[in-house]
Amino acid sequence: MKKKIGVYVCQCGTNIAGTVDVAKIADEIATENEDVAVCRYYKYMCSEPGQKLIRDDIAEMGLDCVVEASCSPKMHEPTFRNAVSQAGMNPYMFEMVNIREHCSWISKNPDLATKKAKDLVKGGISRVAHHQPLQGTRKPVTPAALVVGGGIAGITASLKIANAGYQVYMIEKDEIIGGRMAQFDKTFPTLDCAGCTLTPKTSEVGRHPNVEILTKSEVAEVTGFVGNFKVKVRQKPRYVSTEKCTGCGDCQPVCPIDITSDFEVGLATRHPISRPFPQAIPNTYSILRAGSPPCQTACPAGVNAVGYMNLTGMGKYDEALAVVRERMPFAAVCGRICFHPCESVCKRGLLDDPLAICYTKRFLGDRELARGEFVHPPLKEAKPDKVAIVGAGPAGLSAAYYLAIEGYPVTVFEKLPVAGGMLAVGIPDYRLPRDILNAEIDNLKGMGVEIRTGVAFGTDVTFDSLEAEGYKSFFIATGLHNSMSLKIQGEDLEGVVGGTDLLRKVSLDEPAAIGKKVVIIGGGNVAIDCARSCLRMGADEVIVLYRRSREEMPAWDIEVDEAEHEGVQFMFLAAPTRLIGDGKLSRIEYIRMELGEPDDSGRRRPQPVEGSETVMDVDTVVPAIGQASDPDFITKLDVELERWGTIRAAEGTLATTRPGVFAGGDCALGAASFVEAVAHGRQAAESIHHYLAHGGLRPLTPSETPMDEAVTEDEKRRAKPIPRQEMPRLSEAKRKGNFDEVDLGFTEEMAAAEGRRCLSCSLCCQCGECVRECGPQAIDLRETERVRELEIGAIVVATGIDIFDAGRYPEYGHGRYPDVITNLQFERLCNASGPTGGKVVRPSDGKVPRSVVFVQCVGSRDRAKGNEYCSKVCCMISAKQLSIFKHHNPDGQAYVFYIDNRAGGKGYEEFLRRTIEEDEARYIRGRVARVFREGGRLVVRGEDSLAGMPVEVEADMVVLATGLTAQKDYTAVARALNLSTDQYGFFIESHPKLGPVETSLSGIFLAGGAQGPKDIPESVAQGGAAGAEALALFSVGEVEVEPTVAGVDERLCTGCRTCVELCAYNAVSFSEECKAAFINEALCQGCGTCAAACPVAAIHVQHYTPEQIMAQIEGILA
Amino acid sequence: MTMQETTTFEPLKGQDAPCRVRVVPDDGDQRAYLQTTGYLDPADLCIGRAVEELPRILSIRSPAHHLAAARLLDRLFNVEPPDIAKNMRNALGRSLVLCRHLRKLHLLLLDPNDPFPDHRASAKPAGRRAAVAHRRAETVMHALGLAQEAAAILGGRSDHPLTAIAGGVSRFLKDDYYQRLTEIADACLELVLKIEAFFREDLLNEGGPLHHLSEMEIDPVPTATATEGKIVVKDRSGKVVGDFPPEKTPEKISVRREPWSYLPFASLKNGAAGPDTGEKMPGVFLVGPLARMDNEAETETSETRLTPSDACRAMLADLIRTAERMTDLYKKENFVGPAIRTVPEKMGAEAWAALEGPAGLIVLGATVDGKGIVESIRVVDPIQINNGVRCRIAEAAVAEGLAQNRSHTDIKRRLENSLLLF
Amino acid sequence: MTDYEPKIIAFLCNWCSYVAADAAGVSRFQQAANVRVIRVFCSGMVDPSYVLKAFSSGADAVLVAGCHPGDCHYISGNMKALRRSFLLANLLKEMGVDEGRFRLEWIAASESPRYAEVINEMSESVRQLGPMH
Amino acid sequence: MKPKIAIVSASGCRACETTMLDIHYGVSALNRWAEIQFWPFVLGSSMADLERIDHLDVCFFSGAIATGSDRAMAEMLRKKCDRLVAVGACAAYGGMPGLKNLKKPATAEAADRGDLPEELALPEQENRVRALDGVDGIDRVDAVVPGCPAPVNLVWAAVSALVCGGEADARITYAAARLPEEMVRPILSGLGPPPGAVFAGEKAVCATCSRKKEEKRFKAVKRPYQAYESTGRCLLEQGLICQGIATREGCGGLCTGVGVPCRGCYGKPPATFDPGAKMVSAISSTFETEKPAEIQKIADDFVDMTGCFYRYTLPAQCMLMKG
Repeated sequence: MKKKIGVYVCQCGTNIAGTVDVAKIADEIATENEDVAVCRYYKYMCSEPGQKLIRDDIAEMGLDCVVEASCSPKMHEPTFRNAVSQAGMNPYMFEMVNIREHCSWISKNPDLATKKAKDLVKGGISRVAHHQPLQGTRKPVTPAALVVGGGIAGITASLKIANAGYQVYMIEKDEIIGGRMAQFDKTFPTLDCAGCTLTPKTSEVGRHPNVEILTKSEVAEVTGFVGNFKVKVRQKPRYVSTEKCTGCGDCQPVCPIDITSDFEVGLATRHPISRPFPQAIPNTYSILRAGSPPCQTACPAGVNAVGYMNLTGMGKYDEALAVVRERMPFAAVCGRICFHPCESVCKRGLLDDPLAICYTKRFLGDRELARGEFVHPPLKEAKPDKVAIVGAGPAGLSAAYYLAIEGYPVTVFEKLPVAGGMLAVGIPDYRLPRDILNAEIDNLKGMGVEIRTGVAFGTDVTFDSLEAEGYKSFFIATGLHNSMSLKIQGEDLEGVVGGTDLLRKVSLDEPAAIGKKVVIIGGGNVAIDCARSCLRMGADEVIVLYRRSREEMPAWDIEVDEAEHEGVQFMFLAAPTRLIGDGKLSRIEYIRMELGEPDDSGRRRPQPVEGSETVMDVDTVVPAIGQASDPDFITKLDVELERWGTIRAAEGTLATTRPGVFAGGDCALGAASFVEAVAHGRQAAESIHHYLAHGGLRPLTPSETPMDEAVTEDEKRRAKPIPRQEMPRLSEAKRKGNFDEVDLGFTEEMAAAEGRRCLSCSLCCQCGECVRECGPQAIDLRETERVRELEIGAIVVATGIDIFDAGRYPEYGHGRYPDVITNLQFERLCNASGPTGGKVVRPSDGKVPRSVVFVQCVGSRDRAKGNEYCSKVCCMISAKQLSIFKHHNPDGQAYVFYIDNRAGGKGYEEFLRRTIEEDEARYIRGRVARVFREGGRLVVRGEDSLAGMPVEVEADMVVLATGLTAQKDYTAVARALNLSTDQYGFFIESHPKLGPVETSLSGIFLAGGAQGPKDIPESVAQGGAAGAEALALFSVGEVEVEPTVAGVDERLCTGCRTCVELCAYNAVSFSEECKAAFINEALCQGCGTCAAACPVAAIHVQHYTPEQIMAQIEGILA
Repeated sequence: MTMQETTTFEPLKGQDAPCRVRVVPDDGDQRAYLQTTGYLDPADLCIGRAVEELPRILSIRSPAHHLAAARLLDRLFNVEPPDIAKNMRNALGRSLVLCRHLRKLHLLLLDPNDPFPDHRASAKPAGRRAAVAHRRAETVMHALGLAQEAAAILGGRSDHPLTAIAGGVSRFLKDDYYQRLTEIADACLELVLKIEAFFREDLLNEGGPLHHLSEMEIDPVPTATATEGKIVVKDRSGKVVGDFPPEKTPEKISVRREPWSYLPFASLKNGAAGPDTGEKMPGVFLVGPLARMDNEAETETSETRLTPSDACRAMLADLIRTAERMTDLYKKENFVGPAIRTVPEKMGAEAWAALEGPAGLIVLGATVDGKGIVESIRVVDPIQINNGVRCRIAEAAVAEGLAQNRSHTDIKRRLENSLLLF
Repeated sequence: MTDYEPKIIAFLCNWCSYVAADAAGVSRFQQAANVRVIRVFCSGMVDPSYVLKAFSSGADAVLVAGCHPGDCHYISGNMKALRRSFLLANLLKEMGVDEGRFRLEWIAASESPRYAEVINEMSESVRQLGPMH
Repeated sequence: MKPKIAIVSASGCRACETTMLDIHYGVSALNRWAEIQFWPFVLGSSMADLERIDHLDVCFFSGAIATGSDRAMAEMLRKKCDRLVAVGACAAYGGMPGLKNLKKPATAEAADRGDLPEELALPEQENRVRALDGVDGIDRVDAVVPGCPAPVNLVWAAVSALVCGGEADARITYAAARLPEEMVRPILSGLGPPPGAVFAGEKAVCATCSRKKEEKRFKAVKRPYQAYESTGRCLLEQGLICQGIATREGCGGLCTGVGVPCRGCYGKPPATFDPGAKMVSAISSTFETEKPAEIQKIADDFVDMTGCFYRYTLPAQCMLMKG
């Protein structure tokens, strides 16, 4: 049936009529197609009389649909849709054709433009004939706003919304709100103090009941649509609770770390725990931490090395030992035998040498042992449940220590006559003297831990017998004490002693028949210890046979070097094939090897060389190729085992398959290190405590995110010029024939020196000084990162601006000469709470500058540097700053190199005039070429384009008026909110004139510098406007959702499922019962991807159906 | 019917391609031209297509072309289909023979003025002769229905089959089909014997309505068949004079066009089948049931004359032979095996294949580019080959009709019936 | 050939290239008047059938413009357009449509100068190619 | 009074016409329902007979318009009969003869007449093969029975709907099961199908195809001569180019059931514009990769798309080559 169409062509003053012959189009259209009931043209269709034309025609002629040819639909489509709906026509029976931006404005050739405009109108007419009346759905609006950014724009928007009674969540990246303005001293043109205008606002926001401020947080993800956003916010920890902290500031002076302050723009340093200025909101302190430092991340036990090194540097040895003991109970033992992974990743190592973390820990442990004390955290109140620990090795003892602190009665059962496990029987005395070990073990006994040696678990006691005695939980820490067999002929001959057995015999002073010539098989630490022990037990010749080459040896380099110094010979690429002798070992046959392809562990697999067997006389052979668990003991435990015969223990909780039984250390890990065993002990203790207190397994808390490894400029500045301390050692001669300790240990001065070398790269080193100092106990260093989910109705993006990096103009010398500063740094100089307390002095020598040169447009209006726009505010900033400078020293002289003085605001020009007349500032029109030092003073060479000649000005201080740029992390915000940005990174507003605070996404608004460089009045105005937009949404209470979503025609859909995979919002699913695709309208965004892909065209997006678009194509090309 | 102006016999019933016979005065004499007015050139359809599509494209020329094209693909990819696939293809071929011959016989039996007598509905006595004729047409249609069902089971559908693909057949048969196929084979044999009987006794014999078919005759022509993939040529007397592989076809058989017919003529190059006898169209030869029949020489045919009734008898003999072979081929064990297809690895550049279809010898040759697109195709099939013989039959029928001064419609009927059989 | 004015249909995505087109108009960049714009919500909404419809209805060239990969308002709509463009180009080549007549371009909201340049360059190259049929 | 019908075949392979013969045998005597006035293939009726007939009720027309005589017959039949039915893909969409249009439209090769007497002249070859439906002399056919060849059951549905006025025996219910709702009701009530009705389903072949559909993720093209699973999973999902997703259903997935990919002989589904464009759109949207180089590699493996997507529908539905 024919549709009655009304066509209206707008002249838009001369914008369209200037090139497009609107009259000609109007009457040609009226004559050419018959279903056009009326075709008019008018000067301003979007004006009230224009819209009235349409409304009257609809009423009188009963038009079915209307085509409007004028400007872009993005501008006036809503206007005309309202006009037609007021006249009773469904708004979707309207089609808008853009003949201004796409026709009249882009062409100088009138008839081509007219032809194009007419084609587009014809396209619109044939499209509108296929339009269907549609009704949008109404969805409720969540009456809560999210303001991203706590600057002046964000604060204004938040106050507008909160004062209207709606909930506001303000998200701020820094520790305080206030944004850039907080750093200013005075504001132009009225010279009133920035602080005085800002702080009332920030405190009002601070204590406003409807506003919740989330500092140190950023938007992670936004889903949903206008009025129904779901926002995920990631909040970094402040470590100081905002309720308890009174802001007294006692904690600040005791903090040992000094870092450069971003708030002071590099002019001063601050402590990680600090508050930028007294009136800051939130008024409490907060701690800046870059994340888990590399050394702490690398340490299996997670010992806070940065903490205790800095404390040692300050001479606070007891506190340092307390920090160590949080994660490592046996400081003295660890300081001697740990393989110190922390030192290999220490950032100081990238500058000169890493810190001697391990040896310093030994000094702390030895100092306490020397005093005979044992300081440990107070034992908690005793608990009834008894815990049995099997094996008194490092894992068992560390579990005993931590359980004792928790207050559990602990009994440790040890098969051998001595406690200490591998520490006692695996590591010879010259590395770990027996008395140090026993002292540390006795400390445990002092805590009430009962250690029963000579009791074999499985034979003397079993699970059942101990359960009968009231033991509720068990920890298996039996380690790996058997040495792997060589599996070659003659291994059972007399004179063949296993590696671990030899060390055990030596430690327990049992007779170990060692011949004159000893051959050790293997390349690990056990082999090296056996070799050095045999030398000390009188062997003349000790040869270590290893089947790979030197690089692949698993033993630590320092150990191998020491062995070589002591005379141990090494035979690489050799492996034993036969041990010859009748009853008693006499000769060993070995074969040459060569390295082939790397195996899956990455080490090159050795292959024997045929026919290279050689025979050698030998008295004793010591196979030390790996440790294994005691087979009959492990199998009797009836817990599940891993492939290599170690006990299967769950990651993190260390629970075995038998409830209440936990396992850790070498017996679960396989041959591992002392520090890993201690770490397992602590984890087992936590699991047992949780198991006994609550039952079941403890939840694993995520560890702190590690910081990045690159060395920053700030860290380089903090590196004190102290070389690494050398560990004094016993001379080779004195080592012969005895087991005295080789390393002699650090003195107090050496440890303190090492402590002061630390860069404290994680900023706050969690040393705990501030915790001890804080009266109201407001500081909790255990706080972790949190993600919060918010239901939000409207979002205001007020992320503000950043300052152009003046270093990109090397010719101006910023960073090379200390007296060349940016205008933000000058602002800090004038600020009373700034680094110089408000006195304008030269950063280099603190003298009062007599002549100051301001250089304008640094990083603005400069296409070469990629910032072509004008930053609007720097001319006025320089004018204000030079007048402040004149107040401070009236006889000073200010020069300003400018291109065009931009003073567009209210009272701006008058203020500028005054600086020129009263403050006698000399304005020189021209760009500056170079700033250089000559004869002790800075010289600014530029040109005076009015005089047409170069000019040089001597200056005590140079201030660069750096331009405003978008925030460095704008891409993260853009991606999270799905907003588009221009090439500089400023967010794109929906229309430069009509919608400066709206974006193309309904429900998301912009305010302040995020939308482009502007001054404070404009930011405040935009903040208010954005607030009003949000309030409009909340007051209406519901929002109409566009009906342009996709729908499936069941009659045509064949169920071929092409569409199901395509939807990014998985709004499309295949329903089995009605054998057709199903689209969930709430999720569908109407992008039409599935409609285009549907092979039978069964899916249509309302208002963008194929029928309509085909008709439009036909209309245009007809 | 007078001699002077041209007469046209149009349209001719039951012909595959639309054709007509124009009789033109030729200085006192008459010349009859058999003109084919519409023709689908396979080159238009196949050039530019992917080569593996040939079996389904060429199947519109005749169902047998589907099997010939499948064999062409086997040669191109040089794969040997597994035995059960060969059996399934042969089984389909057998049923296609039945379908084609029974369709021709049914058209032969159609009563010119009442092709669809409806004995059940109309009350008036149809007369004994009409009733008998209808029952005979009924048996032929019954046999044709069964043959079509067999072709549908084996080939996907009876008219444009689908299942023969490169390297074998596209799928196994369902279980209950095997039993159905054996039933069809037995029923077909029984029906075909009955049909052959009443054709021989009632129709083709002395007083029979189709006796007129033996009146017109042409002199015998060489024949050609495809046996075991080679093309065997026999001279007029039926003696084998030579055989050549399909690749040699361009040297042995030439295809040329005449201005007065869209349908090209395929003829043996001179010397291929004995000395040139100087007829109007040299090298005419014959394929089809007649060509196949000689080597068995079951029925008595005078080797001096060639009449449509000989062709009809040859077709009936062919029917019986095929039906017998079907009974032993349509058994479950022939169609059950591990694989129905050997997957081709690499593709050649050119291939030729020959197949003995129901209507006679089909030779296909194709060249392919790197991506497997058909660059050129040569098709030599019964439609083109028998064109020459059919022209001669048409001339003989018109001449005999004029000689005996028969009416226009009478000549037209004989013409149609005789052309139908070649 | 001088008075031959090619007719080019351009499918512009509502969030990026249509905004760029408006901005190009607002900043008065001079563009050839051969391009007729059809606004679609995403370049993924452009069905190859529309491109064929345009060519068969008399268009001499078709341009589909969408957001840069990663910037799509609907997350991956432009990726679907990218996938279709290659196969559609092959189909059009087989049907005798010259290479330069169908183009897929990424034009961000801020790249209005690039939009004008693409329009002018495309109009010129299609003018060289001459009328479609 | 029995309706007068004509059954005619233009250029094509006559398989659709033999289907009519099979109907006669399979169903019941055709002339119980109708009076066959013009059927050259079986009755030998000539063009002169056609001129004599003044009015026909229904004409079943199969075969494409490739020569002058086809066009003349088609125009005359259109004038003389109330309902013109296009039977088979050739009449409906141009069928395989339409592939001839892919070559440059050769001017009608004038046969080298030489001394040929005028009356032996053959009918002119059309420069383009056209479908019956939409050839300029005939604006729109009244009904279409698609398929190559047109299946017996749908032809019988058309015959019983148009000729038997709904009293046909139970067979119609079998055919009706495949036809869309809107067509079956008027047929059963004797009114005959709505004008321009297509005797086939409305969905695509996938609706009735017996193969299992899991997820459409297109990794690489696989040619039918390569190895693929002949039973079970959907052929397109295995990489074969099967046009079942963009072809009207009615055949019940006959080809895919037999393990060979569909080639679209039932024409494009009702709501689409161009089958080739829809195949390109549907398959390429589900390409596995998003890297341009890899997409290009997959796209270049699609060979002879025009010959494959428009095999049976080039003259009627290939919008760019239709001319």
